[in-house]
Amino acid sequence: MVPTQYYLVLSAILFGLGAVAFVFKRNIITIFMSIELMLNAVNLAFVAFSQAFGKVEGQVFVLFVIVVAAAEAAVGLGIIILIQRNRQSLNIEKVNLLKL
Amino acid sequence: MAENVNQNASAVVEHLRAWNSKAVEEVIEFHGETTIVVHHTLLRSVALECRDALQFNLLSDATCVDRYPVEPRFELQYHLTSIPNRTKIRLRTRVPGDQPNVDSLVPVWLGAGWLEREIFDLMGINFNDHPDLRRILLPDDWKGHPLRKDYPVEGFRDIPATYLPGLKK
Amino acid sequence: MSPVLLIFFVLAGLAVLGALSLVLQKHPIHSALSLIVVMVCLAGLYLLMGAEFVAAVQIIVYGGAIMVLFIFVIMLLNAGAEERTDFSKLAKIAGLPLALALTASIAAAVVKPDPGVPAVTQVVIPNATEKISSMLFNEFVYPFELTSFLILVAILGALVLAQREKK
Amino acid sequence: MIAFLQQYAFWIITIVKIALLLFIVLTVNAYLTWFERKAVAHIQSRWGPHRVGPHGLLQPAADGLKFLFKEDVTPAGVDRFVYYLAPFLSLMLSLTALAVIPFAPNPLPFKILGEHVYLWITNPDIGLLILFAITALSVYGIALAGWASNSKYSLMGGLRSSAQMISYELALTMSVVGVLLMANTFSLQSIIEQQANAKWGVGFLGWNIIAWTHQGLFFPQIIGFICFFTSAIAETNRAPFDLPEAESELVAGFHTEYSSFKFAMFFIAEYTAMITVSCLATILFFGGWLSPFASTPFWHFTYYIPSITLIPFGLWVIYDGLKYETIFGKLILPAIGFAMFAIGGALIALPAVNDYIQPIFWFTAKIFVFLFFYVWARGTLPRLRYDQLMNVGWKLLLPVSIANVIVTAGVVIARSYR
Amino acid sequence: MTTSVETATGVKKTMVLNMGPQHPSTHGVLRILLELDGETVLKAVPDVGYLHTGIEKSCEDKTYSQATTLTDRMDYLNPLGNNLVYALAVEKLLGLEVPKRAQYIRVMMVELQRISSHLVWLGTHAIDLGAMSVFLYCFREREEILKLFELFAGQRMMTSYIRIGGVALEPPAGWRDRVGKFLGMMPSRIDEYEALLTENRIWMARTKGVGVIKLEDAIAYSMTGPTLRAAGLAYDNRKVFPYSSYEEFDFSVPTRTDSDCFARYMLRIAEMRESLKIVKQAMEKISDSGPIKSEAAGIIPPQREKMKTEMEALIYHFKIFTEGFSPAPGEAYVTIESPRGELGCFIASDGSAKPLRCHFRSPSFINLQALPMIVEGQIIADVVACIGTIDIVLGDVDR
Amino acid sequence: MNDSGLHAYGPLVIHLLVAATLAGIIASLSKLIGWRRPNKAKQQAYECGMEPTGDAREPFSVKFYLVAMIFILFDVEAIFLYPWALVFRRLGMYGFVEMMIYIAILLVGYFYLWKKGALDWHK
Repeated sequence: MVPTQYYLVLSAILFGLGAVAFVFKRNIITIFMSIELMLNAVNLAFVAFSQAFGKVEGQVFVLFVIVVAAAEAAVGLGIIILIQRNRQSLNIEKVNLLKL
Repeated sequence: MAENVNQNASAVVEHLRAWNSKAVEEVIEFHGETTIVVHHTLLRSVALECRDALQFNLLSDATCVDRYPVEPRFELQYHLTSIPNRTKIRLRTRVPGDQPNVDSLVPVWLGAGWLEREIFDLMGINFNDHPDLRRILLPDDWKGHPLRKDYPVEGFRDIPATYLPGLKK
Repeated sequence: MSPVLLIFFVLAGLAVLGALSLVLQKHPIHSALSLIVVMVCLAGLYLLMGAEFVAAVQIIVYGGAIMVLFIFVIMLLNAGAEERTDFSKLAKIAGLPLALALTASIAAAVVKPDPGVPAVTQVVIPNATEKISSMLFNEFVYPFELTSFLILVAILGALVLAQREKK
Repeated sequence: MIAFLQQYAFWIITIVKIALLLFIVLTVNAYLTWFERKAVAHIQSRWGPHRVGPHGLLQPAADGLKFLFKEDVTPAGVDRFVYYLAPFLSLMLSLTALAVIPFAPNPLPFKILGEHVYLWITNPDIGLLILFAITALSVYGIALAGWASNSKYSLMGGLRSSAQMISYELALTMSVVGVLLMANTFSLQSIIEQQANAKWGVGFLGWNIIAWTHQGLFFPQIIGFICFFTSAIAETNRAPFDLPEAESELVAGFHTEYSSFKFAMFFIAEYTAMITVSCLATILFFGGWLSPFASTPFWHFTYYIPSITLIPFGLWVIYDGLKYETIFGKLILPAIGFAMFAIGGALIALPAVNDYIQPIFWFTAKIFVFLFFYVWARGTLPRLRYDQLMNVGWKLLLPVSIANVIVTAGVVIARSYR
Repeated sequence: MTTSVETATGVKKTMVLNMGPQHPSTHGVLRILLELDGETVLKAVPDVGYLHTGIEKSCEDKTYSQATTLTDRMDYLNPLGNNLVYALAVEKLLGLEVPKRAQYIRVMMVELQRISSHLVWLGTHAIDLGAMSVFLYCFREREEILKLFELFAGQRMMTSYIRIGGVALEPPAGWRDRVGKFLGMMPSRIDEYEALLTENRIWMARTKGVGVIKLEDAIAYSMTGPTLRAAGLAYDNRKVFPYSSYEEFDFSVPTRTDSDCFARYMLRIAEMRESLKIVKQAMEKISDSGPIKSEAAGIIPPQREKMKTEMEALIYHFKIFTEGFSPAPGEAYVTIESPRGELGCFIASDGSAKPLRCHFRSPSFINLQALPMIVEGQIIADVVACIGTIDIVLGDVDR
Repeated sequence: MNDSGLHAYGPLVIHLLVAATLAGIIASLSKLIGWRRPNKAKQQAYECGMEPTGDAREPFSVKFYLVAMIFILFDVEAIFLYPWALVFRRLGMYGFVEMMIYIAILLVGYFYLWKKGALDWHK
């Protein structure tokens, strides 16, 4: 049996790496992907706790997180497409203005 | 049927003569075919008249004969068909070899587009107002116009070897 | 080391490698592939914990739908390799240390044995899938219905965004 | 040694089973190409392969060798890692999908190393979901192949087919919900077992396609099945939905730039997916390994159907082989024929074996019917246009399968209140 | 060629795609530059000439009878029709009358050729749209026609069977049985194709409303043949300007009004049935004996028997095959109805033994130039269907 | 994970590994055995015998994004349909009504998409 802490440490590492990617990556799509990575890390913690306490609420919550992530991806990538169309670039440095 | 064609053709000649006395330079009858020779500056207006007043709605063919060394050396031939009247005539115009320019008939029949490109490609006659006058059968960088009589049948020996993209250095 | 623990370490290692690769890869497609590796590894970990249903959903929705959309968008926009621009000063000065500090603090908090956490080992929930289902359609019925609204709104939003492009 | 074997018996047996399954599946794949070429050829009034071996039976081997010795061209400008990853992913995932298919209900009648040996690699409670998860991932093989090749035809083919696959995946998952509503389980084995409801001595009335259970008539899943199988054909990129490789427009679609065995890998993946999908259709709608006849004394003679098919066919093969022109054919074909004849005879002589073979026979027979459908469609139908294909998926199959879910749910509810 | 397709707007959203020359469904070596927005064709620029063999130039260096063999090679699905139009043009130039028996044989052969050409068209068009079986069925029947050609001419494809002044050979023994057998088999085979395609939902979806060419556009682009007739105009050279005794045959000119790919498909099917009728009538009209070449000393090679007995015959034979013959100066333009439309031959003579100019009006070439008009705005899969139903033969386009 | 879980998913993982090895062997086999004599023309990307014009990885139609986006959203619906089907009998009428409301809301979105032409591939 794997101790719950192991999962939590893994979750923390993944979250941290997601945060690092979020800060360091220049490409909006990759930045968006690092958000997904962080969400995944959180999901892992949810499931780990759910299994640790023997209750399935955590897993139900994970389902909702996944649904929200799906909706977020759909809209977010739509925005990214628009950004690319308007600025001809996906570099976050070049898209830091609020107006065109 | 063959006689019918001729009768209508003579009516065409009559009409064209009545429309513009200078339009018809010469009428040639040969084996039941009527050739109306027009001056190359009048070609487009005659063609328009043929299409609109005489119902020659189908441009069957357009080609060119090189009568080198006779001048004017080029003879453009337009074969017109009137589908409603079941008539065929041939419009001919002579184009000098030093300045082979003639008005394009694309504004009259859209179908003339590629036929005239072909003539341009193989005979080297320029068509004014042609929307897309490029070589069609030969490569863009081909030199000369092969259907001219002064172009040897075997071609020139130094064919540029540029048509194999993979081998191009 | 028990086989379960071994599997855990293999999967966890792969997941961390994938996440690292997400950070280090220059081309977005490679980053996306790394993320898919992470997700599949996480699904494996869910299986390892006994959360079968969540594992399947993780792969079907995250791996099979969301990441496909990412790959599509990368292909559509022809996003090339990342340009190496200078980091903004804020990121350089504050970003990395903050991110590392965050990771470290979470990890430290987790590793430190806390008497508040009653069970540190995993328990097996029998019939987990059915329990999740029942719970989803009984206790969580309102959130469940709300998700449909969320999706509806997302449909409208994405459509508006995509249609605007046409003009 | 023995002790070690017995301790890890489960795992050893599993590995052997996997090796056997993959071997069988790859062989079946090879002969599926042979069968397809033969069947399509006969539809088109020609012979098909007939040079390599008797009736072209060695053609698959020749093809394989040819693929192996072909020049392995890697175009310039490809993304090498992804370019190699794509066929690998395709093949790996399509082979993995077979792991959750149960092929027969009972373990082998004898124990090996003290373990019961079941005819499946694994049979998890959420088998169906696992299968869908694997299918969901297989879209990457094609999308990445198209992208990595750095060719416009490949990219278009890749994008087209990935869009096609995800569109039809939706209809595919939705059309199965009707079955799930009646079965209330994700386990493939349980889904089959719930269909064992013979009515008036006719077994197939209980199958989900008719859905005549002990509670009475449920909503027959005919519509669900049609949606499922249509989507399945599209999902496996087969005619008339073979747009990704529509050679008349996109030359070879996403695998235009692939040569030698990398190309063959896509091919094997496609054929394996065909087999998987046929298995799934059989399990979900046609009672899996269940015989279409009830197990009453009256229907006992149906136990001899395997023998009845094998013996005459074996005799015919012997006869056909003896008049074959080459020595090779004169030897091989009668040998195959004799083997069939012998198996047929053995099944009559050994009732225990015959009993055991029944579910496998029916399962295989049903799969074969679906595979024949695939081939038949390819020989008969023109190809849809891409927009028409998307319309069929989104505007026809999706709403119809949702309606099927609603109606089935309604019928199930109505039954439970009666 | 460096044909450039400019992008529609300044922002580059489109993709330029080479379709052809090495493409499975451009029916040879046609190249089309497509500018695509997704799957939609914004602009199409056909590029031909990859099969240009300079036949017209070569003709100018051959005697009149030598050039016959060159015409076979233009439209390789209609060599007999090319022979016929060339022979008719030279005969017109010479003022030569062809015996009726030869004329009927010509009609029969050309109509068989039309069926075989339509079969190739149907097969390739069907395989373009994914119906693989129809392709093989069509080629199975075409094989029978090619066998008939071999029977008549000793050659399957490049027959050069129709010569100036008549046909090359006496019909072989037993030809009536063979042709009769073919005629008996063919109608049911056409039914077979129709059973596979006409009512097929997918086939209809792929062809109905696709590639519409309006009548006025078709005439403006000089399109002829099935394309024009599918737009509703019964313009057929066999009826309008009859040649080779077509006026004696009883057949109808099928027309359709939808002018889409499906209409053109239905039209060609109907034309095959009409051609069968013509072949049948021709068979009845061809007498068992009679001249197959006109008698014209110095122009038509004399019969073998005469060469062995008459001095003049031998001299004429020698002269015809060394010097050729010299028609009077003048021009002749003849059009016939080839399977693809109006096939014309223009010959200018300057009184020498070789033509001054020999030009062929090839229907494929002229019909193809309307392709951009048809496909722009359609999607890429329809381009294939449109190329298919225009029925081009690149040998004919490029000559 | 308990022992039965290991027995359920262990073989799956082994199968995955074996399949991966097999695919890897096949891929490397062709690399080892197949001969290669590359030249410039051969390595060119296929474009019907012409030199490719422009880059193949060019921006593409946004329609593909729309399809993938709609797919995600309906995939989520399907994901909820599955657990629902699992416990449907126990939920009874309550579950039926619940899911009908859910489906109805999504169908609104579906018909909106249809009406707006998002499902028309070619307008």
